[in-house]
Amino acid sequence: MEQKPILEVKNLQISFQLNFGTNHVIRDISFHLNKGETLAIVGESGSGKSVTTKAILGLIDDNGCVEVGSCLFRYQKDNKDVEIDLLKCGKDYLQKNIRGNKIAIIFQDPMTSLDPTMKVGRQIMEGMLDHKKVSNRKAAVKRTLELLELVGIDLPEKRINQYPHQLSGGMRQRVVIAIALACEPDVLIADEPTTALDVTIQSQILELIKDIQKKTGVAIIFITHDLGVVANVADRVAVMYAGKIVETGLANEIYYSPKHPYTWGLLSSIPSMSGQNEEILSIPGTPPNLINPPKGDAFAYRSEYAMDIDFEEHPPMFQVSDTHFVASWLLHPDAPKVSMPTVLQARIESYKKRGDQQ
Amino acid sequence: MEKINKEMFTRISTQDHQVQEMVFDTGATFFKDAWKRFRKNKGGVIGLFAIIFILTMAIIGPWLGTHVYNELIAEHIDLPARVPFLEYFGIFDGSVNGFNPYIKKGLTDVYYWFGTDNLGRDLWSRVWMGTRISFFVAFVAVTIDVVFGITYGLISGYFGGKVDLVMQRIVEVISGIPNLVVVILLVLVLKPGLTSIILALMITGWISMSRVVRSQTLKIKEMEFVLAAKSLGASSFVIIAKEVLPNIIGQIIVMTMFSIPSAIFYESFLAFIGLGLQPPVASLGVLISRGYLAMLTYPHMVTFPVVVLSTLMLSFNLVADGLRDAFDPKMKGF
Amino acid sequence: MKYLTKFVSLLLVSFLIVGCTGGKDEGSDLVLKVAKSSDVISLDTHVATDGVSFEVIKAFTEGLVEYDADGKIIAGVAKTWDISEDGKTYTFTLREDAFWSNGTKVTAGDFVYGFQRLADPDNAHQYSYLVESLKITNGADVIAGTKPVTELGVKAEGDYKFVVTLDAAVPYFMQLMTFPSFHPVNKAFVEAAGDKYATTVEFLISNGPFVLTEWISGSLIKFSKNEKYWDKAVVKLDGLEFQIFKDYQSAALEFEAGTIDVTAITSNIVDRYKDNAGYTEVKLGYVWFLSPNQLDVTMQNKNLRLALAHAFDRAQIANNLLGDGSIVATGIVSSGLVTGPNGKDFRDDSGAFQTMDVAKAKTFWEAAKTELGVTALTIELLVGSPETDTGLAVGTAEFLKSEFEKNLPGLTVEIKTTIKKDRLDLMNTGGYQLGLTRWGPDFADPLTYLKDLFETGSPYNYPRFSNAEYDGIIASVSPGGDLAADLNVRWDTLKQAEALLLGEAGVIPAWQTGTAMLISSKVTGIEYHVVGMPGYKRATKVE
Amino acid sequence: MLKYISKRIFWSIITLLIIVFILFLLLQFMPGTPFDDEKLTEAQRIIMYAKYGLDSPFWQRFGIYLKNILLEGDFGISLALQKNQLVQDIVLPRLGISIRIGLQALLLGTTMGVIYGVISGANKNKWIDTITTFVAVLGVSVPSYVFALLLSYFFGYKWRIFSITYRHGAPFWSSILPTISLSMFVMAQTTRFLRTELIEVLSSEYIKLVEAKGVKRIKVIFRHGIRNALISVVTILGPLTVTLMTGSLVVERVYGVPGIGDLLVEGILTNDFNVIVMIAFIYSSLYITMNLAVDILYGIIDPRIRVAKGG
Repeated sequence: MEQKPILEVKNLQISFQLNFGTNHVIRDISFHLNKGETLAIVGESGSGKSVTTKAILGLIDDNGCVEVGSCLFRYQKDNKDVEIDLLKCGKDYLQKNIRGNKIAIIFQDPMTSLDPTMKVGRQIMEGMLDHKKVSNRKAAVKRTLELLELVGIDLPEKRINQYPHQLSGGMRQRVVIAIALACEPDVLIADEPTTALDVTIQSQILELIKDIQKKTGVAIIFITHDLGVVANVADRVAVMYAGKIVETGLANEIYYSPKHPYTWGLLSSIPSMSGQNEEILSIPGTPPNLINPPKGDAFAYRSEYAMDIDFEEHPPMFQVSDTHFVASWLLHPDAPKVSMPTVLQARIESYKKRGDQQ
Repeated sequence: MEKINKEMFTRISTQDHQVQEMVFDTGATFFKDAWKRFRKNKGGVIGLFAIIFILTMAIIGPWLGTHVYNELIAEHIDLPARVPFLEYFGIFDGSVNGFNPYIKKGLTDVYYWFGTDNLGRDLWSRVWMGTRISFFVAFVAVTIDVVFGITYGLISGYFGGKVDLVMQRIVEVISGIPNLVVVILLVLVLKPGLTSIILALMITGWISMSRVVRSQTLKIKEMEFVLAAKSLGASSFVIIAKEVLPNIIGQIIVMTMFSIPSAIFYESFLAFIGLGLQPPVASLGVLISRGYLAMLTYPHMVTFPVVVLSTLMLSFNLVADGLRDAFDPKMKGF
Repeated sequence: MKYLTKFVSLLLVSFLIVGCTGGKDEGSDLVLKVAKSSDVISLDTHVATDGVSFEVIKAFTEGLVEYDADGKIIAGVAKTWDISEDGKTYTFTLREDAFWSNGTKVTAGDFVYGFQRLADPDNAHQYSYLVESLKITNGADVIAGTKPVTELGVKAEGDYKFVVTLDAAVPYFMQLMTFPSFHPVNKAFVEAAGDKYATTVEFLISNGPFVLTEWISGSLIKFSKNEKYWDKAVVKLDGLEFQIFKDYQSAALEFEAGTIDVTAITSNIVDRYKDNAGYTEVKLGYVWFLSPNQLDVTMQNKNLRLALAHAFDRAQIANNLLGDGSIVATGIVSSGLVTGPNGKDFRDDSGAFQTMDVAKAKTFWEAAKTELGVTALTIELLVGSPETDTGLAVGTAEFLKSEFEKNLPGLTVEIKTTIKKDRLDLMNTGGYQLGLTRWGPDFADPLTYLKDLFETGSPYNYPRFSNAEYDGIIASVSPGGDLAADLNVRWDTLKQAEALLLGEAGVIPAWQTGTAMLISSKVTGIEYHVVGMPGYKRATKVE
Repeated sequence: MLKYISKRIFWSIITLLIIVFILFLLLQFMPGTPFDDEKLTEAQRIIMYAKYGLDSPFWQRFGIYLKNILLEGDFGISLALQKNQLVQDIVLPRLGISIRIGLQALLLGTTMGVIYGVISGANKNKWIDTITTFVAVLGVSVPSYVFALLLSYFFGYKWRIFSITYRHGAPFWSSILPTISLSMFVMAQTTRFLRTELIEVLSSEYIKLVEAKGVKRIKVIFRHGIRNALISVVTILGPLTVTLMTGSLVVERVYGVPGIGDLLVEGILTNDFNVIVMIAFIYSSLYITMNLAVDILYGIIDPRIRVAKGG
């Protein structure tokens, strides 16, 4: 695994210019994505996870601005290895070479992410034709039918000529996935692809994504607010809070030995899968306003484990293992020893058991 | 980092720090926010200033000039604009079509800033008085039709069902007749004059307001806070007054700002076809329609009222646009 | 603004590219093009009442007699005419070469039918009252409906002899025979056309110098020379065109561009054209006057009326406000209307009344206030707002208000504007105080004003002026009256009547209209008259 | 769909009848009569009233009128403007002129409006947007007759490029200025509307997704943005027609266009009842038909509605 990561985000800072001031949405984050793996970025809404991925594709709104940071992307162009900084290469370059072509994205709400006035077939073909992935229209149609089949849509010949509103939510999301796969990208960003769907459809889509990864080997960044969703999908997980990554590690590390109180909170708030009457804990309070980011650890304001230092200084990344990093003063040697809530502990135990059974 | 010491790692209660949370209050700050956004809109601000300027001139303008309002001086008829000082630059020097009637008539030290009309009346004071009247007509008409439109829209939208159906049929019928036709006929039936014009404008003006209010009400009445109030047993009146109305006030203000220029336009059009106010009372529309008849010969008679009228309407629209953007949450930055 | 101009140009350019071919008027030879400010209301000689309609009718029909350029009566369809000794019987001998445009002959029967149709009460023709003023035998009874139209004192003796019998000698009879209402009407054609008669060009025949070929409502009235007209040798024009321009300024610009040969212009733009070679002022017979309604208690006060009569400067109105050739009305009978046995114009001979005299006005005003028992008074001045042919009625009213209020302290004048129809309605029914209105003479005799407007009981007596002495005088000089026969005595008595009327301030004349015209120097021979319509028959144009 | 349309048509007819009734009622109270003329006597006026059936009671008159309109398409005769002529004979030829100029203005206005709207919306908050927005505000706020005055002053009088008034002999050439004057508002309104719509569309998720596909900005705007924004522009065609009608009243008067707007004003000023009712009737039916047409059209061009109703 000495291969360089396909995508490497370093010290990214993004802010949005609002009428009232500057909203510091992303405050110095770094992460990487290896070839063929699935990285889940998890956090509450407003934590900055969507903005990060949009920034990678240069899709942030006009009032947004990348202040510092780089995003190295390595890909093959004309059989040569290319390494570029996506944040500096300009929109034209992104449009021509990257978007859709190398990095594709799936949005959260399939209801709004398809052009309502265009037949789905055309929407799928659009990218291939524009990027000259297929030689002609006929080939495009053929490929589209294949894609539709790949994403599990029945009667592709019929669907290709239908409008989005004629399809169900799940089908639409499958179409969106088909669009994303149209140009055989290296990286697929799935921005909460299942949030807007029914629970049953959710798992189908998750299965589909997993399946596709198996078939195509595409690297996936999976963004979600729900740790439960990615449990079976993610190789690695990064937990974001208030524009920062607070904990990152392999999926097992995050699920079975989380270290950050926020991760605890997130794990506790996963609705029970066993259907038993387990206690579901929610995290009190709301994420902070980032126009005037709080001093120190932003989560401290909501944490029952807060310490004085949390309000003074932002914690550095403490390394737990080779792959597991946590930004919390609780891991400081001087900090009092606290452990995760017992409810969560019980839960994790049950997960482990189930995991073993599987 | 050097400041870190052990004591800092004591656990504390979160309550102590709650105060540091940014508190965003809605309600009172809604208008403040809107105002802040509005201030960023250059067009709106310019428009607002223009309105304030014209309004001020409408109030004090007639007395700023050197001539008496509405005084007919037969020797001074058809004089073009002449302003001291500016005349040395070749503008506003009182000449028209290549000759200077001031000199021709021996009126060497007479100055009419906007010139005079064909009865020898000072146009400066008439234009500003006319502006005042146009303003007055528009404000009164709009105020009344806004009140009526809001009431109608609220009732129709809030109560819905059969009430709404009947009320909307009525609106449909009324809006099926071109406004201008109704206004002209009403003014005639009621005999031309200030009151009739206001009344006619009122009768036709409320429709669009009622529509906007209705659709907003329909939206808002399904919202949770209204449903909550309902389940708590609040009376319809209280709900409308306390819950619905405050939430559509932005839209109402915007609509009002759009209604004013249209009222001014209708009034001026009536004047243009000769069905205006009773002379010698003159609105901008009256001045334009009279000046138009001499446009070829003495363009100044039509120019000044047209410029004021157009500026006024433009400004109201700019302000209305600005307000709409300021109130419209869709346009909010993020 | 600068951007706007640019933007508009841009629009234009794009529009031009879209494809347009500028259509220009096809140049037909010797067509006189006249601008008119309003459209024809009716082509039916009897239904028509307005100037433009009459002007058009006059161009395509011809009566028994016509005016020449100097206003002398000359032969029309009638070759010759005889007046009986007592002046009560007129016998017209018609020419045999007069034809309708459909080829039928113009006969005495057409005149009989025309007269009868005019008088028929069922039609309620506005000008039927002329039959009465002409004293045509049984005229009054026919109009009142008590006798059938066949009893009217007109008859045809054969095809070419038309006889009119009157109850009394009428000095202005021949003049009225030029009036379009007395033009012949072809019975067979009218009856065949039914309701459609004279509504479109197809349902119309002519016997005048021109034939109407096209009438496009609101824009154009086209004539061509009538090849069947008996006097076609005199007609030099190949055609005539009335183009309708609602706005005088546009018409004037078209004149400047040379696409229009004749147009009237309003006082607003007279200044611009005063030095134009084509500028002419034409005196018209219309007299504008203030009508004090004597049904109104306040206006019954003679001193008040006199105060008003003397309190305003008529010269300012005529010369400064209007400046289009209008003149001060020194009396109610218009200037240039009629010349008396002494060779003098009635206006000049009768003298000037109600001249402006502020001191006198103030005296009357004081007296009026005392009599009315008031110190201040508000009167309402009724004026038609968009009076199409006189855009300045409102301006004049404003001037009057200012003059009255300035010269008669304590008097407030409230101007009430309304549409013309409503103004006339109010004046007809007496629902007004002081009204600004006008009267155009129908025939060249002072009676057209003095009798029709101010005799007790006259339907046109808007002021409700009623004075037994005045009525006596008018009766005596009217056709059939004691003094009607002796022209000199009649003349003096008419002057006396006017003096009485104006001395009472039964009416307050203001000005007599003139029209400023722009007539191309290429055009000659259009005949304008104080009474009656312009004649285009002898007009010509050089290319 | 068919049921919906027939229901709409039914209501439209009812609405029209009510409108005719309201107009009739209003005219009842008009001051003066069509027959007031300087030289018409009171007695003659009464005869005229009887002759034209104006002396009968209101309901009877209204009944007869309605019957004539509905059964015979007869709108009566003109009482004052062009005496004794069938009103439809006067109105219909003029209607042609009005409709032609109206359509020209609609075409020019919407075309220019779409162009400006796209330029403006696609370049949100750039200088070109500021300029087009300003022009659009100017267009909606400056009264059409002021435009008419300006255009006729500069193009007709100062520079003598176009005919200052409508001329029968050159119907297109002389209708350019009226068309432009009328189209200003349409242009401005379309620009404003399209701009807002386009901005909204361009900031929508699906446009983001199209961009994420790596489609060129210009293609994004044309292939997806305009397409979606234009659909809703159809909805303002109804209100725009009304504006055109109102505008035609004004503009026809300034340019002396012998259209129905001008005729209506003349009719009102001369109490020509039948002319007024017929023109108002035409206006109302045009408006109602236009609204209906827009609704149907909207259903046709927007696949969301099309299928929803069809299936």
